[in-house]
Amino acid sequence: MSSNGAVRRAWVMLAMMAVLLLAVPFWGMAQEAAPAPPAEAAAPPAAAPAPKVDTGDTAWVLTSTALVLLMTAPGLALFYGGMVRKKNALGTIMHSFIILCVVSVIWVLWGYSLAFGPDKGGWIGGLEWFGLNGVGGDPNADYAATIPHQAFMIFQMMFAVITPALITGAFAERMKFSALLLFVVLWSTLVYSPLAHWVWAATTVGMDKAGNPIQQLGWVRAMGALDFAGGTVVHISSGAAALAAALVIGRRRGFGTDSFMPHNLTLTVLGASLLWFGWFGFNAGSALAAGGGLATSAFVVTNTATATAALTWMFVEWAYRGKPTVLGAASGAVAGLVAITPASGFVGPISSIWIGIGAGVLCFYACIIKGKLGYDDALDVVGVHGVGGTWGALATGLFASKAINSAGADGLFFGNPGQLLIQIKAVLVTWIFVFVASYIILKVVDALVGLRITDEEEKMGLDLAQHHESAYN
Amino acid sequence: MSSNGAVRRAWVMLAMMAVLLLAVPFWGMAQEAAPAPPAEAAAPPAAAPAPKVDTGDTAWVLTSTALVLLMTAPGLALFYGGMVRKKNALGTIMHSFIILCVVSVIWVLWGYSLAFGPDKGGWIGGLEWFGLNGVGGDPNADYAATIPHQAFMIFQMMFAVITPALITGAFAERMKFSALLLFVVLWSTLVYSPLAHWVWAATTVGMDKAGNPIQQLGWVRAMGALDFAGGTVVHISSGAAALAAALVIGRRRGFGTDSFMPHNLTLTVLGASLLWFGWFGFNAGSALAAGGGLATSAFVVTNTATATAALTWMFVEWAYRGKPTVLGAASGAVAGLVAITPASGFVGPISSIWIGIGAGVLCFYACIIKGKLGYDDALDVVGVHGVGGTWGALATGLFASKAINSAGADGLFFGNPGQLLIQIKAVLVTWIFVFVASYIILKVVDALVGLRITDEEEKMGLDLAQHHESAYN
Amino acid sequence: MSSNGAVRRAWVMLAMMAVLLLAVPFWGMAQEAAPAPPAEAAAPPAAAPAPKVDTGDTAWVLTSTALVLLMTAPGLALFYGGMVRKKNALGTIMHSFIILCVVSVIWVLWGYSLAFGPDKGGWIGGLEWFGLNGVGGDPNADYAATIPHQAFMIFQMMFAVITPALITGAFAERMKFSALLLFVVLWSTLVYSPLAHWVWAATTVGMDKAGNPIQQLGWVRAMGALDFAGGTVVHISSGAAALAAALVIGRRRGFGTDSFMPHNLTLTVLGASLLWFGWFGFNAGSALAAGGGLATSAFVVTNTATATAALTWMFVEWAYRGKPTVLGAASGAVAGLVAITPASGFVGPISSIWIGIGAGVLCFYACIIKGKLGYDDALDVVGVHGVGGTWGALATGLFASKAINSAGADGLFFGNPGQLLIQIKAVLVTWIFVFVASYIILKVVDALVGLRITDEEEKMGLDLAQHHESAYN
Amino acid sequence: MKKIEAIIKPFKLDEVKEALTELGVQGMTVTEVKGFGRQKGHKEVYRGAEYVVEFVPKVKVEVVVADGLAQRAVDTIMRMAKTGTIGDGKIFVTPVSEVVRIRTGETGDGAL
Amino acid sequence: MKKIEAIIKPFKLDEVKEALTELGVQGMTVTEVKGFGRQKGHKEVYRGAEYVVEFVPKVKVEVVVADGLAQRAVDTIMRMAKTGTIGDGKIFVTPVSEVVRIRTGETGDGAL
Amino acid sequence: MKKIEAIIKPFKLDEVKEALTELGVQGMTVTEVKGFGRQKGHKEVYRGAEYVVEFVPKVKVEVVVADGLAQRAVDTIMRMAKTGTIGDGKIFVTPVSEVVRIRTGETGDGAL
Ligand SMILES: Nc1ncnc2c1ncn2[C@@H]1O[C@H](COP(=O)(O)OP(=O)(O)O)[C@@H](O)[C@H]1O
Ligand SMILES: Nc1ncnc2c1ncn2[C@@H]1O[C@H](COP(=O)(O)OP(=O)(O)O)[C@@H](O)[C@H]1O
Ligand SMILES: Nc1ncnc2c1ncn2[C@@H]1O[C@H](COP(=O)(O)OP(=O)(O)O)[C@@H](O)[C@H]1O
Repeated sequence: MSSNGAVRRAWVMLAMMAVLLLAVPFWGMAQEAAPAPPAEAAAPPAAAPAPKVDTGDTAWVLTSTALVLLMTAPGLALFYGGMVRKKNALGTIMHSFIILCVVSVIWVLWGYSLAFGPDKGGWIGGLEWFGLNGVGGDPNADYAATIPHQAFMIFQMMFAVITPALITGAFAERMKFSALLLFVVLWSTLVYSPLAHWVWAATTVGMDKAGNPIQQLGWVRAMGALDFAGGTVVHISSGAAALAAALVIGRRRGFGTDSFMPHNLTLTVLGASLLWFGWFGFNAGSALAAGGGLATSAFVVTNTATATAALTWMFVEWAYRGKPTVLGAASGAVAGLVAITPASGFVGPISSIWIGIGAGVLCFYACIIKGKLGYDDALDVVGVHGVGGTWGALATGLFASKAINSAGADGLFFGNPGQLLIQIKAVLVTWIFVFVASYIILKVVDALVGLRITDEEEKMGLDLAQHHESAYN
Repeated sequence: MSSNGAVRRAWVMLAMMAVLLLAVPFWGMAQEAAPAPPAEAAAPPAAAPAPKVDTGDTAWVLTSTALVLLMTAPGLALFYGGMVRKKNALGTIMHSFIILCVVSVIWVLWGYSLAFGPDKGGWIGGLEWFGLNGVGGDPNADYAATIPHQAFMIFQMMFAVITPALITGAFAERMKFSALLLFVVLWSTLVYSPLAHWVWAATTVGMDKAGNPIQQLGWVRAMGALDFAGGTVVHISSGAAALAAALVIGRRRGFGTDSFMPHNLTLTVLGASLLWFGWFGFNAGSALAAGGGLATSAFVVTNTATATAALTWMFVEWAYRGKPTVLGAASGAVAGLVAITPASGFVGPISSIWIGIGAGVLCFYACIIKGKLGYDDALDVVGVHGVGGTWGALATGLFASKAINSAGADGLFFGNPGQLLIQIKAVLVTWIFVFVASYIILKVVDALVGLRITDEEEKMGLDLAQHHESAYN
Repeated sequence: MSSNGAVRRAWVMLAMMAVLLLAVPFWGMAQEAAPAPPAEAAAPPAAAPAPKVDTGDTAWVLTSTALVLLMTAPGLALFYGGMVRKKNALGTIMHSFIILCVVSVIWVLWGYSLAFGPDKGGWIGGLEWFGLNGVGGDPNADYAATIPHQAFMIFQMMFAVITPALITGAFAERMKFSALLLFVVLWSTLVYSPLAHWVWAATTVGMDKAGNPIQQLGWVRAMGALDFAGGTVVHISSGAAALAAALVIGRRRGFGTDSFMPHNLTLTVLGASLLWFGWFGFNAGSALAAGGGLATSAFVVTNTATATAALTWMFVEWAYRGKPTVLGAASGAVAGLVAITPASGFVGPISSIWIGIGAGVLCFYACIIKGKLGYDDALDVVGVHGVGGTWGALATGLFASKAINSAGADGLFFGNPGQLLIQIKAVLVTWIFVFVASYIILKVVDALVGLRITDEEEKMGLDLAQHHESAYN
Repeated sequence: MKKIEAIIKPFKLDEVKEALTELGVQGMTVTEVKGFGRQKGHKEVYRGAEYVVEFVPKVKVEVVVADGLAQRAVDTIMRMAKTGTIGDGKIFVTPVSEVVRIRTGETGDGAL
Repeated sequence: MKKIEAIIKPFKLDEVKEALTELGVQGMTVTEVKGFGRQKGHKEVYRGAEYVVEFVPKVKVEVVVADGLAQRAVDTIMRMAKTGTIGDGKIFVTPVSEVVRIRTGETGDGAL
Repeated sequence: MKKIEAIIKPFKLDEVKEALTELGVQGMTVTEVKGFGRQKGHKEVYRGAEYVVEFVPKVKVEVVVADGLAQRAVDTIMRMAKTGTIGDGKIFVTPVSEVVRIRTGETGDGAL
């Protein structure tokens, strides 16, 4: 089924991955023997009161981490897997599943260090935390003062996992598996980690006279952009990469003539429901603490925006097409979850209703318009995550209120138009950087191993062609 | 497919919903700007020591809330969705999913305020908390002194969500979607919120000389009825509404001649298992705190009763029909979960075994007897939730023990026959109120938009007729 | 379909089970009335400071318990259910589901007491805690000082549940249902409880002069064997029992000629993903506390080993067969989860990468070799749990480090070769004891009710033959 | 012998089967098929895009009968499967040159 | 040419296929069908209610062969599909007037 | 009348259907089948073990036409279903002795 050339290329891939995987563990196991791990390096200077782990906060963040893992597999895996044709069901599910595996390893080795490690000029983290060197059981107060540093690290891992998994919807039903692996390694390292650094990183570099830490921040964060749980880093970035992917890989065979109807919408609704469930970890977990009311507030607005967006999409489609669809309601829910993400720690429940309505309307029309533009973003990553994430980031600039989170800022509707401008800047930066970088990476991967399966394989389906399996027998 | 009249009615619905949805958000966003939210209004008078949020309790209640959401979608959605015929799979799943959305919005706007807001004579809450006005991050000690008030609110939301979702089993495979939406809005507002108020509401209205709060209680609660996690409010009420629904909407086409075999029992078992998992949030979460042993005790008896009921149903069916069925075991588990619900905070593990045995036997025979009575409660909501909930409420009057929960009461078997009488009263009140009110609401909805799809649509199935979709392609 | 003899035997079974179920509840409900439950009996002597329940720790352990329940049903149920042929789907799912029910009851009645109750010479616990007598809301410091004793009990229950459920993969597609029930009752009582006692039990029997408790330990634990979350007790033991089962019950009809292709791999991936999700409860929950960093550390290494093992299996299969399979990745993930289990509280992230690589390679080849040995371990319980668990137990002796857990020990790579020897001893003890005991139990069950369905039933499938149901209609 | 192949609406299957049994037909074979004809299919919507699915689910009933029974079998099917609306389906009759019962090796009418 | 249609028990398919291949048959087409006949169906239970499902899963094998091969093909199928118990199925033989191989346009025996 | 049975590659169905419709064919019936022939099947891997699945998914199109239309229908199918690679499938033509439209009771060519 696969030509010799393909086999050879697969072997190159295999070897490459193996090296990536094996090169490093030799390194770094040493530290696991040291009785006092060098965590101090990362800890805030001694003058500050040593941060203490809180059991409730840790319980909540670990629970949240597990919930966000669930979002990728089985959540997203089934949400996407149900929407493709039967012959591509397993291959599509595999995308999410294997990305979970690949990024889990990358993140422990170098991804976390690049993203959150000691800041280098606001652009990138250093490799000081390679292999979790110095990332241990004590809190890192720069990020979360009441949970183990490793808890923060693994919570963030799940965000790094789901972002490339979201992109896979754009090139569903035609991506070569080896190309996917290579793409993920590169994209995670060269796009996700830097972007996360810009938006979220903080490194204490000294102490001012009052004894408060002086922090160096990622440059977008330093601008004052608000992104509570990843509207730019996760959603706009997956949407922008998806646009690049849809353009570079091209349309599916039979686009415009064949029926691409979803093969199993019960799986899709199951996936969407698990996404909703897991998203409580995503958003309310981003408070990084259970107490203080912020996690609860984020939980409430997440649920409210999601429900509103699902209803909105449904009603708009009902008016537009004459029937309310189940996939529409599920898609609307996901759109609402996306849109509330950056705002979830900054807005109140009534604002979240508005954000949900906006998400439902905008993402619905984005999916309709796609049909007219002619690119084949198979599962609407651009329409849902790109557009929804952009709306959410902007809406944060509209609806944010210090009454909800005093560490945040007020938005336009609460008297501070400047915040909206900052949000617009952050949105533009993300779209441009991610689109360009993803485009280049995809072209490189295409040149190295070929992005796309052959015509014959596409007819056969990913499952048989790429995996020698079929989903149903 | 749909006549012009139907289209027109759909538009009326659509407009109505839109107004409901949009009328209010304009209102009330103001409060989100106030630096100090008016939460004090709801807080207990200043003399009492300010209740403090506990991180562990909050982590547990937020986790529980997410678990209870999971019960409705995908839990109940799949449990029911697997039991209908293939052509109705999506439509049935949609019922649960969309009710989650509708009630989520209603609850934030007015549902919570009506149910738990400042008491008006024991009958209903006021609209003071409309749009969560005054429901913020500080605890409301009337309900839960160690978690944010919003955490209590959203935990309760999930109960308000699942109750109407349970009812949908009664009119499965023939309900018009627009009618469902209207029914849910009315039922949630006019039945659920008042009933929840009667059974659970408490409002501190002053302080006695010793400095203890004087509370006004919902009238059923004032009677002394015990309902830890919703045996009356959730299960009897959904069972009674289901009976009304089965009678008003009538039997399915082909009842008695066609085969109504479940189209996918793996989905049903998946749903039942998720219900079991989520129910730990439902029952153990109802302790509203992780510490103190009550959550743990509720967790243990929930699991024990469920397991026992599943085994009991299985063995009874084995004896009755010659084979133990998988659907029987799953149904028995749900029956056990239902029955232990009101008792879960008041009984010990051995009592929970008895409650489970009772649930297994009674609910099995209730389902058998239904076949003889001739009404078409398609997925046995009356048999499982109505009968199981009634048994649970009565069993609470038998097995409750102050040794388990000193804030509860002793039941008949622990020397207090009076409790059983109170429980009987609460059961009767619930059955009568809910049955009558639901009957009226259903008749009204029928008059307004028509409850039932046409014969032609019923042959075609909900999926194509109501949603222009099919579950499997 | 079933001969009279079979019917009669079924009735014997039924009666037996009923007696088991009913004999005891009469007993023991008394204690639920005692105002002060005799929990003191189990509490550590008064001199020690009374242990206090921590809300965060309790929240985490209850959450973990729910997660581990999810592993059995729907996790394992679907993982296995998807791998069998369509006609056996429900019957296979039922195995896990009903074992959850049976062991839940057994554990409350006598299982927990035998496993963790007051030690009798290091071999078994006494029946003092029968029916949870004395197991209440106060902590038992021998096991977990900051959570209710019942919380520890029910967390352990979920381990007792999943272990026999894992075994069912070995005799999938041909086991008689009544025989399964009988086997589980015997195996849980006679194999699981003793083994758990040997490896984990501790009973405070006095106080030394310094005021520290003197504990009597299970004999394997006393040897110094490390098993954080059940590598021997759960995985080696299910693997050894599976080997016995595959040998005693014999091969499936058509072994070697018919196709046994999985009927629904989306279910299998869903199940594997839920196993991964739930396993965070299994491993990180085994810290029995959220604070202190141990839960977090276990969480991190669990995720890392799993991801690595999935990738490793996939790459090895890719090299061996020319394609990376989805089932391979999912199987690898489970192998990684298994292997990291005993080590999860003792090793660091880099070590966990090595453990994952070992698991992926060893378990893959174990499954290949099985094909050559000719026994029919249908779903590779030996290859994945037996081999993976053995590797994990040995790897604990290689990679354990006191830098990670000061209460543990150093392994070979951290300068302590002795630990590896102890681990080898523990592994051998488990394999031998479980294999022999399981073999005998299976022979006894075979003699009593017959292990295997008839040829005709096997052709028809478990679903119709044993349950009069079909999964899909 | 004749093979009668009837393409009918799925929910009519039970009635057709019963009527044929009463007529003395001892066996039949049923296949799920998709039909294309005058009866227009249905519309499906996928993320706001509309598709027309032209194929309608039908059931094919195949029954081989002795020549003498053929006409009555056709009439029976026609009567039971008829709803009077478009899409009721078609009946095709074809000659069968030989029939064998696998179990016994009987051939001809006796094998039916 | 003749079309041989055999309704057989599903688990006999592999044996039938192999035997036909040995006989020199180069292709065949297989359909999953439901059979109704002397073999009674099975009982299913749904929440305590009992249903009898009269249709039994069968497999239909269709093979078109040159006239000279027909009898041997029928015999082969009969031999391989036989278990001797009720429900073994039936074989129907019908005339085929023309065969075309789509790929090449060949017709007649050469197209088989 | 003639029954034309074509076993084709599934993704060719839409083109075949459209071409037949243009030819004036008003109805057809489609079945999912599995084919066995020169086209080799595919390999599947299950936990490291390799299986060869010899059956290839195909679609069977059945269309009954008046005698006069038969040849053109066969030609049309052949043209549209052809990819030129192995596995394109076969067309079988068999005589039909009677056709009935269930809805109206019409028979013969008028029933098509
Ligand atoms: N010429 C034909 N050849 C094969 N099948 C046909 C033919 N015409 C109709 N059918 C089958 O009969 C079904 C009903 O035909 P249709 O034209 O929709 O309704 P009616 O028979 O009432 O005119 C179709 O769905 C198709 O399966
Ligand atoms: N007259 C018939 N026409 C079409 N199919 C038939 C006919 N009689 C039997 N069959 C098919 O043959 C199968 C076996 O027939 P059955 O009567 O159960 O057993 P046996 O052939 O051993 O007597 C049936 O399930 C049905 O699919
Ligand atoms: N003798 C036959 N009888 C019935 N069906 C056949 C026969 N020969 C081929 N077929 C069907 O035609 C399909 C294509 O045949 P194949 O030999 O693979 O390719 P080609 O027709 O291009 O030589 C097969 O999959 C099978 O479904």
